Amino acid sequence: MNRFLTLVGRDLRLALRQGSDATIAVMFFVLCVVLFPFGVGPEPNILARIAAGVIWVAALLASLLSLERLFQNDYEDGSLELLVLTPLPLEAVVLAKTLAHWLVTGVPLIVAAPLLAVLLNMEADGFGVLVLTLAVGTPVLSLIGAIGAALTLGARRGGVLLSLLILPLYIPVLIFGAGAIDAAILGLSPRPHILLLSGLLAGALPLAPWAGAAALRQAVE
Amino acid sequence: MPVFAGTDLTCLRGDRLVFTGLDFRVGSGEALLLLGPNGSGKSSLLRIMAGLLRPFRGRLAWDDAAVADDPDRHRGRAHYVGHLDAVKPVLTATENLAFWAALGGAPVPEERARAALARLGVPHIAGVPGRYLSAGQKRRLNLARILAAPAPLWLLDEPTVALDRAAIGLLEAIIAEHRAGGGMVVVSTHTDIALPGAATLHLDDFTPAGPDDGDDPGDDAGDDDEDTRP
Amino acid sequence: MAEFFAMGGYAAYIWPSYALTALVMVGLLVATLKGLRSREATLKALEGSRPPRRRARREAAVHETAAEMGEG
Amino acid sequence: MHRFANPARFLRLSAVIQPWAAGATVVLLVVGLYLSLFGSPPDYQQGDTVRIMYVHVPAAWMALFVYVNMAIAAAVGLVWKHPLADLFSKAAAPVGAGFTAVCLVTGSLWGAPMWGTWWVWDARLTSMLILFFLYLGYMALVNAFDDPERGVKAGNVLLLVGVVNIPIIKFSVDWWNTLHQPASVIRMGGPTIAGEMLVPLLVMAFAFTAYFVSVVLLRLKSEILARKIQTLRLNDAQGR
Repeated sequence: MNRFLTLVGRDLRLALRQGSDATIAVMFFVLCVVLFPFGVGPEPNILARIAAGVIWVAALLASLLSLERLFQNDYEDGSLELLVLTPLPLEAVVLAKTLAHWLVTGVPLIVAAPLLAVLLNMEADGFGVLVLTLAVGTPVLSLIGAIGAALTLGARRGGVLLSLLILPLYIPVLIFGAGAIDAAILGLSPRPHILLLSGLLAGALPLAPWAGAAALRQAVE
Repeated sequence: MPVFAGTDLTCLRGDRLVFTGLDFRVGSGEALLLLGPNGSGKSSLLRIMAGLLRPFRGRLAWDDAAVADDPDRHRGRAHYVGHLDAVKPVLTATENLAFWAALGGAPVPEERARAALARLGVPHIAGVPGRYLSAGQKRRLNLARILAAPAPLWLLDEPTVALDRAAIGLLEAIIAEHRAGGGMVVVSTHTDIALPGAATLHLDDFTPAGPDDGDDPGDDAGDDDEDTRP
Repeated sequence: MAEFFAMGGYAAYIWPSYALTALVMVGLLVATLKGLRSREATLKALEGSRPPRRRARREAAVHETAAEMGEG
Repeated sequence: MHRFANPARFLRLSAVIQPWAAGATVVLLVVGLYLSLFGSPPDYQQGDTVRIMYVHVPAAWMALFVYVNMAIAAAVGLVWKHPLADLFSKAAAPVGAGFTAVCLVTGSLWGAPMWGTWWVWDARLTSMLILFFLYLGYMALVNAFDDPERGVKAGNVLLLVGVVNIPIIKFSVDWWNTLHQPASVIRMGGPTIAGEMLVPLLVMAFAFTAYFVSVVLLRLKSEILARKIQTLRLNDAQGR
């Protein structure tokens, strides 16, 4: 556990020192959402209708943005080999790095989301559910993304490839995330959606470290 | 008295047979020097020893217990130094080192890190971020890593690259000290490094087309789809 | 006959369906065969350019392990 | 199964199967085409458009069948390090993607006259589209590495992750559809299959399967040759 936290701490420190990652993700998120009124027009009713979906799609893309580099730096400078060789199981390494990534890029999205909901005239009923679904859903995005980042390590044009691999797998998160908010706005219970989203998280928690570790072992071989 | 040994190791990269039928044995306090031209599999052998690469065939054993049965334990007792220095540009030398020391299980990582840097003759870089270090300093930092957390087995892949003569002397002394304390060392190198009493292993002896490897094509030769030529 | 090709007025949908299916299947087959032929030619050229004795020996070593890979 | 791991042995076995598979493909296709275009009656509701079904439905089956086979091969490749299993998925993927594309486009061509629209966000269509993307992603990943072996291994992990995800995607899309789309607009009002329609359907399905077997055997052979070429080139580069 200590080793796990050491690794999380080191990744957080790295992210904070080289800056940009967190701010870029959240800026991209905001910009992406702001583009929609320009595209579909400023009609408040239309914006309110699409707000949940737009915010979720933007969150999806924003979390994808920095994923490419999740293992890339460690892979290039040789740290990854050494991480594979530490007594900490590789699955725990994947989990620790994913956790650090989520803390740096996922949490700012959750904070920024209500602000964007205001910009899009989302009904107030949806705000709490929006934050809740993002809190449960963005870790799933980071976990699934970690698999993709490990798989594309050392690939040509890894970033584009990563989106191609990962976006189809993100669809269930998008459906249940946006579905919960829509349900809340329509006065229905968002509970089933949120439970399913939690189910995805429960499934991704063991799957992603396993698959990520398998992919990383091949990457350093 | 631990013994680290490999028997009948075969390394296959893609379809290419790098080496086959390789045996080695390193006892407590002993050193093994890997020699051979580029591509003869020195790095591959070290990576197999470290557990980064799986041998296609053969067995690695620590005191007669197969390494494959408990890979986590093996990783705890080996230090591997590869071609890349794994220095993070935004972390200071001490932070870089303390991180690896902590992962290796050192009780007071910061202190160990500073002591290791001093031992390698670069105490003055302790507070310097990695991006300002020269190639030689980065290499020393990487080598300091093996001192920061104790482990009985050192696997050093061309450790002398980028080091000056004085630093190589320091490394020789450190290795001698490690062996005196019962540690084992496996080193691959192109340059001269003084390892008194070290066994040597010439990897080109084990490549399939090597001069000593004239054994029969084997019973499966008849399965060869391209017929043998006159 | 014309009636058959008219497909009860749905010719514009039915024939393209079959044409596309045929196109994909034939296309894949042709691409596969082309790749196979070109690789066969490359392999032949590579093998022709090397001294036979050494090659046979090395191949034997590789095949030996390949066989073990199968039986092991 | 491991007996066939030796490429030479596999190639001999494949040389035996190949002509039979190719022959079966031709015969079954001829019979299947005759039955689906002449030998079966138009549907009482859908008229002659029902003939699209005879390529559309077998293609859909193949799309799933090929993916399942690839995933099984991926598991075998990862667990037993079986070299042919590794190559199988790589060889099969383009064929699977081809069938998925056929399924999507013929479905669209069928939908246009029947539903009056080329595409609807129906659960079935959507999950097929996602399957198509998974195929494309797998193929892109496998070909993205300079070392083909690494690509194939990464692809194996992706295939297994995809297997876990396909039911989740399918299920989530089903659910999403029922929430957003009133079920009255789009119904796959499929005809209760009569024997005279089932026979051509099955014949076509077998024809596609035979086609898949013949093409995959050829592609596997091609992959084995590619590996051999790579080995020879590497040896040349090593000067041995």
